[in-house]
Amino acid sequence: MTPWLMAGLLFTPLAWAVLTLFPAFRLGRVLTRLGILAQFLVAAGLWMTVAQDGGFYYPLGGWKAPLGIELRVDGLAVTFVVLTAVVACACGWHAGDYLSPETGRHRYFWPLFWFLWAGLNGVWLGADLFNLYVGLELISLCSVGLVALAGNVGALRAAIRYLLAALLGSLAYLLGVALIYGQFGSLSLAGIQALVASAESFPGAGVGLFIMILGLALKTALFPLHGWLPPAHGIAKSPVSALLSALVVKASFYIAARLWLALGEELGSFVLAQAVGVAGALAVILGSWLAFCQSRLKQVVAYSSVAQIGYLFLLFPLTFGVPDSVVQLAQQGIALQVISHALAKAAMFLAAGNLILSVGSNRVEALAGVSRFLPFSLFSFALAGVSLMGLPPSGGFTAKWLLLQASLASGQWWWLAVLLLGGLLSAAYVFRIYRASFVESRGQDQFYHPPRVLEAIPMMLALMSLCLGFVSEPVLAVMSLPFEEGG
Amino acid sequence: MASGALLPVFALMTSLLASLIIFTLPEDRGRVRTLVNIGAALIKLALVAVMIRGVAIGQEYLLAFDMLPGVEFVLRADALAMLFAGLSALLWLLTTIYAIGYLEASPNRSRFFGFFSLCVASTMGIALAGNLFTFFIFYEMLTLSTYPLVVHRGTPKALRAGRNYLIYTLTGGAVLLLGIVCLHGLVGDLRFQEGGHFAGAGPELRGALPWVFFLLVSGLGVKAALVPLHGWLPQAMVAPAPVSALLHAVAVVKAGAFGIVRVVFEVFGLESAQSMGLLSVLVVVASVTILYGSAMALYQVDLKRRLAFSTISQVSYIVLGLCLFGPVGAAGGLVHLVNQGIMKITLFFCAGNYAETLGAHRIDELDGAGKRMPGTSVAFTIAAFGMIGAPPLAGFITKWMLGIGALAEGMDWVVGVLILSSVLNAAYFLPILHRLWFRERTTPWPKEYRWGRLETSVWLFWPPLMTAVMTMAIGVFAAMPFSPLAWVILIVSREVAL
Amino acid sequence: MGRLTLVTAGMVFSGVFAGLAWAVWTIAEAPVPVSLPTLVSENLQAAGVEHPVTAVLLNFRSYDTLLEIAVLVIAGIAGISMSRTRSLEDPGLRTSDSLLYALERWFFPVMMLFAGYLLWAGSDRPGGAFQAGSVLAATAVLMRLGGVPMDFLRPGVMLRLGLTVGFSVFLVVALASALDGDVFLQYPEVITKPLIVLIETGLTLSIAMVLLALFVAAPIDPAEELEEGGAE
Amino acid sequence: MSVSLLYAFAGVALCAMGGLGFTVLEHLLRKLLAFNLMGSGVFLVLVGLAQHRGVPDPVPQAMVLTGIVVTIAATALAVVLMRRYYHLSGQTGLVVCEERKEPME
Repeated sequence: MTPWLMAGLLFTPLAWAVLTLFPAFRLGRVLTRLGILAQFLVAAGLWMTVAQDGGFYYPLGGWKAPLGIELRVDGLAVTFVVLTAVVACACGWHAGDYLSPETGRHRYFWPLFWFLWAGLNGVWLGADLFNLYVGLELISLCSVGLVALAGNVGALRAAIRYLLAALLGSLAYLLGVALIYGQFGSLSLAGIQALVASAESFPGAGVGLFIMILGLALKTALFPLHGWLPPAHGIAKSPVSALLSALVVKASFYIAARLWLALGEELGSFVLAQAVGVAGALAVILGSWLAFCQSRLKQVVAYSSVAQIGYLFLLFPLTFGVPDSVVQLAQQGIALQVISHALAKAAMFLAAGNLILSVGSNRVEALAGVSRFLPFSLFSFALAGVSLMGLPPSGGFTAKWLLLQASLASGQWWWLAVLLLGGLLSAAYVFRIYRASFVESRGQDQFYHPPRVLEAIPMMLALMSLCLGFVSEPVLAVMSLPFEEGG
Repeated sequence: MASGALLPVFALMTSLLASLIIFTLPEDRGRVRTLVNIGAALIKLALVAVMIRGVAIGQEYLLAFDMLPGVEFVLRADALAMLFAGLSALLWLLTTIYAIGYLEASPNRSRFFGFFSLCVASTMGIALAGNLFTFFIFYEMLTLSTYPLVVHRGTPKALRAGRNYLIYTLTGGAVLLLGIVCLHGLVGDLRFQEGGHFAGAGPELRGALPWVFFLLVSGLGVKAALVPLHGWLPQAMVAPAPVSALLHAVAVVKAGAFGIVRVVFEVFGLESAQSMGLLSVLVVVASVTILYGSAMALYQVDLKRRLAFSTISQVSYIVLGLCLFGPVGAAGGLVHLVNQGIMKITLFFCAGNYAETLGAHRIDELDGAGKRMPGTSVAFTIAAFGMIGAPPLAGFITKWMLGIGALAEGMDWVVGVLILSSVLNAAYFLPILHRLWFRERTTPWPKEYRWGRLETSVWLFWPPLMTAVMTMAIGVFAAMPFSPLAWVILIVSREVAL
Repeated sequence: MGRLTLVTAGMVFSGVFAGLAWAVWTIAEAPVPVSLPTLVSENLQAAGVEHPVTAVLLNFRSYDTLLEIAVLVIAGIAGISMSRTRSLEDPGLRTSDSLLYALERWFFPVMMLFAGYLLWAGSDRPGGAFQAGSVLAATAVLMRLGGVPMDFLRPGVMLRLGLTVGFSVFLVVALASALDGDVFLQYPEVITKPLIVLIETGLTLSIAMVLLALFVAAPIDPAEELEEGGAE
Repeated sequence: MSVSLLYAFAGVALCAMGGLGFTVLEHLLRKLLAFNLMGSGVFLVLVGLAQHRGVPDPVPQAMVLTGIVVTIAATALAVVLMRRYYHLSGQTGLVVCEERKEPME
């Protein structure tokens, strides 16, 4: 059963990428929807397998690490695989109705979409440093292609900026891989982790880890390396923005986090951990502030991503030199934050796209009086906002709670202020949009109701992020399943 | 015990579902909306009644599961919860009826009633929350669901008020969250428990606990409008009258006060809070708030603003009662939770009636309104006398209990505060009554509507009268079983008798 | 660009150089705990090809190569999504110089042959799909610049087929190995070599096609309105 | 110190130079060339550092091959995007006045 699931997971998106390259947009849509269903089942099946039997290593081609490439199939990885399935499913379905079939280049959305999915799955399961590099590049090129699909000058400029940043980040990562391979002669993360645990010190590899984290931070748009993100996410078509914000930036963060958790304790340093944390804190505060200042709806959401990404990097200080119980708390908090942000941000971008479609403008003031039409999308937007603000009962809240607990228990109380202040600032920009919709002004009869499907999808995502809080315990339980080493 | 676990959930769900149904209803389906609204309110009232009976005979309704590792979500119906739940279920019904009449011809009604029900669901959750974590969930939900009600009119003034409301309450929420997390870090997950948890707390805890207490109370104090955290409340008056009524009588302000009650009684415990010297600070804050609110009310010309400052003052009676160290004072404070709710909602209903029927918003526009609207004015008069503390009305019970409690614990100066406050109450209510009944109308009403036989719309006419009757009944029948006072004495006996 | 910025950047990158050089130096001093070359030569027998690099590329770490080809295909797709030219061949570039034309006619077969040799050599000495594909692509680029008619290459199904043929062959082999009951991407031992050659051939074609498509996709004509972005 | 190590140091130098060029140059094609320079530097480090003890190591060689393909794909895509961008806007750099008029998405 397991080989089938693995093959399905890796093979389906790649195969569908090839298949959907040939037909025109509409047939591509049908094919994609079939594929989405298949892929969803596979992801769910794998999740259940791991939930029952625990995690395992899967050697590709029968060659075990360090000679070959092994996939690490553990609770965290399958959780992210399922998350990807959910979000990609929603965005893909939404795109089918959102993108206009008449525009010729839109047909290329499908193959790029499927390649992106394949790359994401590869990254979640990757346990080989170089394989992760290839996966990252695959994701970056897909994302750039998707951003450029919007076709106008602004989109091209954003795409080029994005591409250059992504390439630089990947190259830095690869340089780190080169140093680490030179030091240990192995590419398998688990193998290196075992080697690092020996008593020696490895300053050269430490530099390697630093460069890798730097490169990945650039790809994740950690403040102050965030400049490329808002234009790219703001200008892309809404389903694309949703995919990018929800999943793509998480991929590079995921790699950084896995590296740090495996090697950080030995190769990292307190200063590095705190510095990354401070950058994250600045991202939270300045990102929220910038989001508040934007006049265009999707730019608000894009800057909000910069802010929310900041929270993720609190993982570094909260897992360095602290007791295992705190590491556990921080890990769980960050994982929940990733999941809830992915769901909420995807919902938000899709809803924002619908709203723009409805009022025919992307400016925040154009939303005046929209709430009287009771658009579902506004409601989805607000519900997703609850999660971003970290208010209960959303997943964002439980994540914040765990992080608060972790910072308190680690004695690094200064992160408490960041977490609480960040919540308030995000309330400022979310409510700014909400407030605009309550303004009563005259002459606002033009309102287009998008098709039901388009409205339902963000609503479902938003509800999921909202209810994540209630099921946090079981979700976390799967993530922390025992892992059979060398299985 | 399965049904026992589910009853609190049902009580929550009735208004939650009602809100979801209403959100999906188109604007013009007024009849269905009314049906759903009133039906849900009646069902909820019935459910709460069942639970009250059950709690009285010692049954326990409990639902608990882990939301996070080591953090529980708990819904639990105990005596204190039922006090608040009963109040909100009853007043929800009346306010809904009132609001249907009040908003009869205005736009955005689906939106309004949807959030209105959501707000009541949150209040129910606050009542039934079994630990601070759960309490916080509903506390923040309340903030979110009241915002759309405050800015409902969409005017710049309303939007500004809404912004300030959010700044205050969300900051308060953040402080509260910090307090809860600190407490969790110190002692782990704590369910609310009669008598509190820290009776035998060691010295290492005693160092940190006052800080936690400070965080919790200042977080809750924002909603309870303790001076100096009260700034949002008078501004929030721009909301439609039913919203103000709800905000002041049951939902927001009371949620804060109720939270303080929970923290003092069931987290810290009255005795340990007292022994750590936490309450003597709080009693000063409460007294200052009482006097400040009353004094400020004197200067307001807008009727609703005067009522708002009156609320600031009156809600602090509840806090004051807790801090009197003794069971009698505590009972006085708790019973005021109900009494103030019923009296204040009457006053707001009446204010809304004057505004809707006569177009009168300012106090000097009310000359001779007693003749034009005798029913409303009688209700207003009863409630105002209740507020002042005239026997045998509801307010008298509160002040009597508080006074006795203070004397019993040797805090004579509190009696002075009570008397001074009553004088001030009289000073700002009696001129209104004088205008209502003893002034002649010389000019036409600012904006008059006629409704046929009754002085105002049926929907608007009966709710204030009913609450006025309740104001009297609570006072007169204070000794009956299931009266608020009897119930409060039951609570206090469970809390303090240990 | 201000002088100050330049100086600052120069100093920063001198620092980067120093740091990296120091890291390289310390790493070079330390012993390597794992020796992959030994492992590779021990397992070369089972890999099906004699050349260790090809063995690593197409057997031990074949998943990398699969994704790498996917990256190429993606670049190709993203490229042609930008292109507006109707044909890969541009009549405006056709040469009328008979000498050049004659030279080209002699030159191309030689390059093709060279590409074929590189492909074949890949199994036991340096060479392989990528090298062969690049030579092929270079040939095609020369053909286009030289104006040799290439009507057979139109951006339609054929082009897309060309883009993906290598990737598809790779993928089908990978799936077939899974169908065989073994691990995903594991080749059956008997036919490992033919399979690898098959994959390499497909890859050569696709690599050449992608590179050519990307070369051609860059717009040359004056811009028309935006909505005409798609090929076809 | 072996020749391979010399390669590694040369790679480091290339990386630094490329990085400098990437940050200070405005013209997009120059940026791209700087990026390629950096890429070559990284590949040199990868190969040079891994086999400076004289043992030929096929793994980094294969990785570099893969890396080259990936880099070429990215470079080619970048060139396509840049030419298209130049085509539509007439600009060769990214730094223009940020306030721009665009259609709604």
